[in-house]
Amino acid sequence: MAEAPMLQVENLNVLYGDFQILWDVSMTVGAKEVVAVLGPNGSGKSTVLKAIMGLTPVRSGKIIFEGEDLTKVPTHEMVARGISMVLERRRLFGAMTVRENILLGAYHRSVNKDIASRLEWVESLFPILAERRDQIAGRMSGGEQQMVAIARSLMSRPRLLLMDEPYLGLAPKIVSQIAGIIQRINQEGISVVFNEQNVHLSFGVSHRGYLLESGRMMLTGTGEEMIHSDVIRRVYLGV
Amino acid sequence: MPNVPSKTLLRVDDITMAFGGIVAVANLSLTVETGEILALVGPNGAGKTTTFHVIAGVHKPTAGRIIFDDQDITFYRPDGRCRAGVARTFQITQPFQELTVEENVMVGSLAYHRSIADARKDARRYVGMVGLSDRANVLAKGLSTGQRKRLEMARAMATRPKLLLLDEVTGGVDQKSIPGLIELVKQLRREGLTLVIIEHNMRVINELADRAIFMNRGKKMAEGTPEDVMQRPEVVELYLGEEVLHG
Amino acid sequence: MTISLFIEQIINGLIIGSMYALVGSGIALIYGTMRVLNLAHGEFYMLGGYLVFLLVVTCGVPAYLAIPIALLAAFLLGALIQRITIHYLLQREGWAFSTIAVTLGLSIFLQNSALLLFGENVQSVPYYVTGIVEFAGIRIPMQRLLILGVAILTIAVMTYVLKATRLGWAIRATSQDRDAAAVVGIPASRIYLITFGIAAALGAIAAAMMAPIYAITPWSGLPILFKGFVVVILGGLGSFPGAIVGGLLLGVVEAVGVQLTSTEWRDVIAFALMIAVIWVRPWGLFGSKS
Amino acid sequence: MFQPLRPWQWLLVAITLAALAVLPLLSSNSYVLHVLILSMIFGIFASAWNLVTGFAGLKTFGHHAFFGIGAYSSALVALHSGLSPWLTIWIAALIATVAGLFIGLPILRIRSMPHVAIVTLGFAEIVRITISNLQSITRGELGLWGIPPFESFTLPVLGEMKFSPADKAGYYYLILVLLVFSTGLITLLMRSKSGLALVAMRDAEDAAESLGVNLTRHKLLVFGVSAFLVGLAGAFFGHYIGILTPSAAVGPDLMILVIAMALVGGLGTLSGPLAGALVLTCVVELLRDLNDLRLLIYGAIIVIVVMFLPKGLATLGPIVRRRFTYLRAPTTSPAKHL
Amino acid sequence: MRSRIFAYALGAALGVTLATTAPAAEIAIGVIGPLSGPAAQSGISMRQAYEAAAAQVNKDGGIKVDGEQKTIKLIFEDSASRPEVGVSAAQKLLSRDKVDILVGDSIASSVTLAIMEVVPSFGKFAMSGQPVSIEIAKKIQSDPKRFANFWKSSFNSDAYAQAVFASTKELIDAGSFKPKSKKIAFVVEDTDYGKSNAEYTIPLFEKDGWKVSSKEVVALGHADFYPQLSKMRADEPDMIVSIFTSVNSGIALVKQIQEQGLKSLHMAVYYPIRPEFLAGAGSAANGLLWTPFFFDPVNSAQHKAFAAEFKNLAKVVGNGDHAQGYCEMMLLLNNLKAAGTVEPAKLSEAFAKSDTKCAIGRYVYDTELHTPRIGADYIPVPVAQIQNGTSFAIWPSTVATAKFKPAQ
Repeated sequence: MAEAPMLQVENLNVLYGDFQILWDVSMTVGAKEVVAVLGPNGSGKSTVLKAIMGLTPVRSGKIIFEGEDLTKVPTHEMVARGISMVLERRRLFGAMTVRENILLGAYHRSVNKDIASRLEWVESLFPILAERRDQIAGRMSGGEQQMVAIARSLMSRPRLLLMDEPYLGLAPKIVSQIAGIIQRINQEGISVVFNEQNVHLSFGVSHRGYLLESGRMMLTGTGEEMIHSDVIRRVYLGV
Repeated sequence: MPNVPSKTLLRVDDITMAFGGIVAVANLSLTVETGEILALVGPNGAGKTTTFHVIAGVHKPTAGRIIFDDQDITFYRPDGRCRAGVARTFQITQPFQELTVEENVMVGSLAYHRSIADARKDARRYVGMVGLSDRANVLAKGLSTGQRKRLEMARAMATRPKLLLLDEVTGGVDQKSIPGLIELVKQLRREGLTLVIIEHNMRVINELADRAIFMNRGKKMAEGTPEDVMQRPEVVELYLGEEVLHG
Repeated sequence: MTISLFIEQIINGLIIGSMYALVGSGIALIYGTMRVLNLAHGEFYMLGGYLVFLLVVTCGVPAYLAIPIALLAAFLLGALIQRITIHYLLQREGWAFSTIAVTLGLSIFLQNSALLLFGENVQSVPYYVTGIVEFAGIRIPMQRLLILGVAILTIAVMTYVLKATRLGWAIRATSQDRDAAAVVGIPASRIYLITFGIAAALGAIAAAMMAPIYAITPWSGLPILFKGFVVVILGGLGSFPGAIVGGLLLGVVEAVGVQLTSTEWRDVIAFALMIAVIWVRPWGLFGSKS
Repeated sequence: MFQPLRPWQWLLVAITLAALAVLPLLSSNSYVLHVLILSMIFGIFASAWNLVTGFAGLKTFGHHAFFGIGAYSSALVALHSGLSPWLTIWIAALIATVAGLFIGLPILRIRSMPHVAIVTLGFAEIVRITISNLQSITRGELGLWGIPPFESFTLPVLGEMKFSPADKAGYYYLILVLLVFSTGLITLLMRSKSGLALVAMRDAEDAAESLGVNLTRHKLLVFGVSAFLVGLAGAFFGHYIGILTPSAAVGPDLMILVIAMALVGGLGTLSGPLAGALVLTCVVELLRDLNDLRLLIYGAIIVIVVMFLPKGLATLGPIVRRRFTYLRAPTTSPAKHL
Repeated sequence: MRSRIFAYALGAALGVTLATTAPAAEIAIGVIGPLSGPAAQSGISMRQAYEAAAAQVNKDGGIKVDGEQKTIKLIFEDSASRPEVGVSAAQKLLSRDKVDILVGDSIASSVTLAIMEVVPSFGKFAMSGQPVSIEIAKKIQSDPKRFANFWKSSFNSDAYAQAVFASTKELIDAGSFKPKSKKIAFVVEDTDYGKSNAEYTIPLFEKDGWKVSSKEVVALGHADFYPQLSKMRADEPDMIVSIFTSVNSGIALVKQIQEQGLKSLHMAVYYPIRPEFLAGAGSAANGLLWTPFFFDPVNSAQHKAFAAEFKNLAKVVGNGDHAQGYCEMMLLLNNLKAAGTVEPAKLSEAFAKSDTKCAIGRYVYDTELHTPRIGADYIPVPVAQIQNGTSFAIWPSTVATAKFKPAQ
């Protein structure tokens, strides 16, 4: 590789109390790349994303983004560094309106300017949200909520977007819609890391993937390389 | 279990579990035969944990019945189910932090024994069985995750259950400890126990389970031996996708 | 009993209830954002009262200047207390009990600090405005109308802040989902600090307005704290609008209760109502179950 | 706690008891006895509160209601029925138990700690105001006086047990017996299967229930026992002080005092609340001349203990013990037990 | 470590007890009163007054007791108006400080009743200060032997009731107050003082055909009377009786009565005695009747003289509490002089025979109740009316300095 990748995760170990979730996990994400984190449930996919974002304390290891060590940076400073995240199961501010939720995405001082143009950009990606702006977010359907969550995370114009289980609990039609959105976001020059259990779904939009099993990195490669690997069958199906 | 005549120990009869408007489990039926190990498998949000909780008595099902050992236990609270013979462990272990390992197990033993001295003697046996004898007098908060898993099994075993529900035996445990835990579960089965397990590690399931039920979106999708279930096209597709199947 | 006197009682109940609402909404804000039950909340009220007394009576500062100064001081005190105690406890296991215990200790400490500083004399502040409004047999002094006016203004300002300002959004977002708030760049610990300060200031507003008609003593925080608790239980613990409605309701129930029985049973009525509500609807009369 | 006592522990208990028993023979100074009697009353109260809060994990703030109910019941029954206080204190304790079960029931339904705290506080306020308002029976804030004292009697070795303010030996021994009774009852309960179940319930409620622990029954049991003991302490208090007022016997100050004692001594330990009661009662009496500063220091103690000694004085115990263990038996590594 | 802390605490508690006993040339008088808590203001006034009286006697060379000239030493302990605190204080004074005489409580009746449980068994003489509760006298009466050496220095609470009732009756008889429906309302404080005074006043009026339209008990220091007053506007009572120890409540009540436009005759008990009352209530207080008007340094020459003397002794401006406290301590010291000993029985004898004049009246005892007599010839309990911002005695006629003026 000619230059250092955008995001480097090195030997991450994460524990909840005594319960070790991640064991020496390393990965990289390049500029304008879409990377999928794969693995059966309980393999620690979400924890990888949460650890990058600082939502889960890291016992050891390093997280380097654009040359800066972010391991100790608190979560609420991450948007200022250019990283944003869509949490698992949307996690909207359910009692607030769609517009309020989206605008909160530009809360941080470092991104709290040109709000109108940011909003315009985000609403151009999700026209339906402009129509629903005054609706209470908690009362929307799952797919719409996911769009609000993504819209919220884009308001800070991140260079890297982390998406925790973006397809979880959504109807198949909505899943393909969200996949389309991930591609759109990538076309805007934003790197995306997302996790998903289903291998096929993951490689629908990603350039590269990482496979986790029980908190350990088992495999990495392009979709083509990984799909034909025996490792993946063994991890998922036990054969 | 060749020399035990097959008998249905647990019958879950058409249960539905709804939380508010969200249906987590829909019209699920399953049976567990005496002496077998049944695994519940499936992706995130499939309803495995909810099913598990309904059997353990944490949730009362919105509809349906649960027959255990010929009793209707649908409306028993967890302590009542314990007395009926259902024991469980927890995904995120729940040790009694300020009690020693031995005392933790005694809480289980007291479901069976009246006197504290008997319970202590009994507990010591189970502590030994799960291989924690050298830590018997350590406070539970001082245990590693693998040890806590063992502790929970000892505690559950001490209630003399007929059915043991194991939630993620190997979750969060370091690689070295997994074979030991698998061996322990096998040993429990040898003692004549019936088990229902939730487990994410497929290799563990293949090694342990006689039968697996694959769930997705609150419904049963496939049932059979683990190898069989995991070969089913609909399961493979769910995990790996269509192309893999044909390509 | 004539209709007009009954209406007058209801209005009186609403006026006192509006003050309960301010105290209760402070408790609700603190609980809503950081899940801490603040037993020292009555002391914010008490200290607010003394601040106003010191400024208005001792230093002769006009009330319209004194009250904002008192608010600011209460805000800073609240924030300071949060920073040196609650802030650390929230990072510990078992914080739910230790925060209750520490606020209990703080309450006694502040009460007795006030006793040392101000003595046990019962103090009060002269009316800010005089005169009486009379219509259809209903007599209400201007001072009480002023209280109602200030309460309405405060509630309006708070509603505006919560609904339409950056800070308010941050408070609401943090109380709904701390992680999601952190992800969009809201620093929870600073929001906690500010919320505590705002809650203290709300208590101080109530104290400033009540100072002319209620006594200020080192112990005047305790009864108002109990009232605040009843209010938040009625409205649903942690809900700001719930606390407003709960406060007004409590004021009216008390007024009617005094009318029907006698003053000595007023607090029993309030507490019995609270226990009944907990029994039937633990999430409050106006809160939602989840 | 569930291990059998070691010989040195038995010895310590025996020495403490012997020292307490001999004390009145050494010093007939009634003021010292008075302070110790108060310590023991609060010791019973604090350890009974600790039973509910520290051991069973139900954080209640309204136990002063049971103290007041016990105090007033015993005083009123003795006054009006002519029954001996030797009997009425037990009747009162039973009345307090009934009240405890009454308020214990709604608490079972609530898992939220703040709700429990508020409900119990509110219940105690209702009790206080009611006692204060039922003037024709309780004489309200004026105080219920004329409460019969315990009848004196003669013991073979110790001589006549008098129950008078100047000769407090009788009161002293009686409360000592009650303290031993209460501590014994709590110890027995905690060392029984129920005790194990209670601690289990506190540490992990779901797990305890899954192991066959009936939560409802155990919560009611501790609430009942605790209310019984607090009621008993209250009943003794009434006959000892000779006058009851609602603010003194049911006031929130009383609860604050007891919470401080339990916190200082260490929640969830058997000896902590007793130690806390002794230390704080003595401190209060020593600080008598400081008047207003007294409660200020109390508040500060609570804050400091919660912030820096989350387990009370008991926090200091292991530190000392570890050092000794280390000095005496360097072969066993103390780190192993962490 | 833990046991070391115990050892220290216990040791300290024990150690102090061995330290102090009064030197032979002093008579130690222990005084218990509220120096903290809600009644501290009055308690501190009492302390100043007691000290002034003791200083006066010591200046004159003390008292000859058992043939030896001794000075008076006062040891004060706080009761915080709480019985159990008072009991501890009494324990300490009697067994640690070994006082010769106990005075207490200086203010609270409930504390006095509690102290009475302690003192007799120590065999010391004791006297209560301002507490007026008739319960104290009843208690003495209930066991004359046990309380032979316990004396009240204040009259009984029914004295206020008598004054309120008798003065009202006199106003009616004179035709200057014409009740329409004979309805009377009470607003009283939730203290022993407020409740017991109401308890004694109500039957007197009821026996005379009055009806109590409402009795509202409010918390100490309560200051929002709107719900109560609205209720009274509906009932239209002819007369309102208010009883508070908290001046703040009193000020608030008279102001709010004016705001609400209530026309009932208003009789206040106790609180107008505090000098802050008139300053706080201003013109709203005009026309108010109140009792007990013991101390009138404006219109009474005798009281004017006392005020000057007291100012000199205590360096504070004297008020009604001071006058009472000074007289009580003087009464005790005079009787001590007369008895010539601290022996309780002798002192009690002196009390039974006492006939001392002081600023607030003449102390002569009801020897059965151990209580000073009241009335025009003994201690008058005058009723005053506030006219143009000044209190004038209007009842009984022997001390009256003005006539009742009906409200305009």
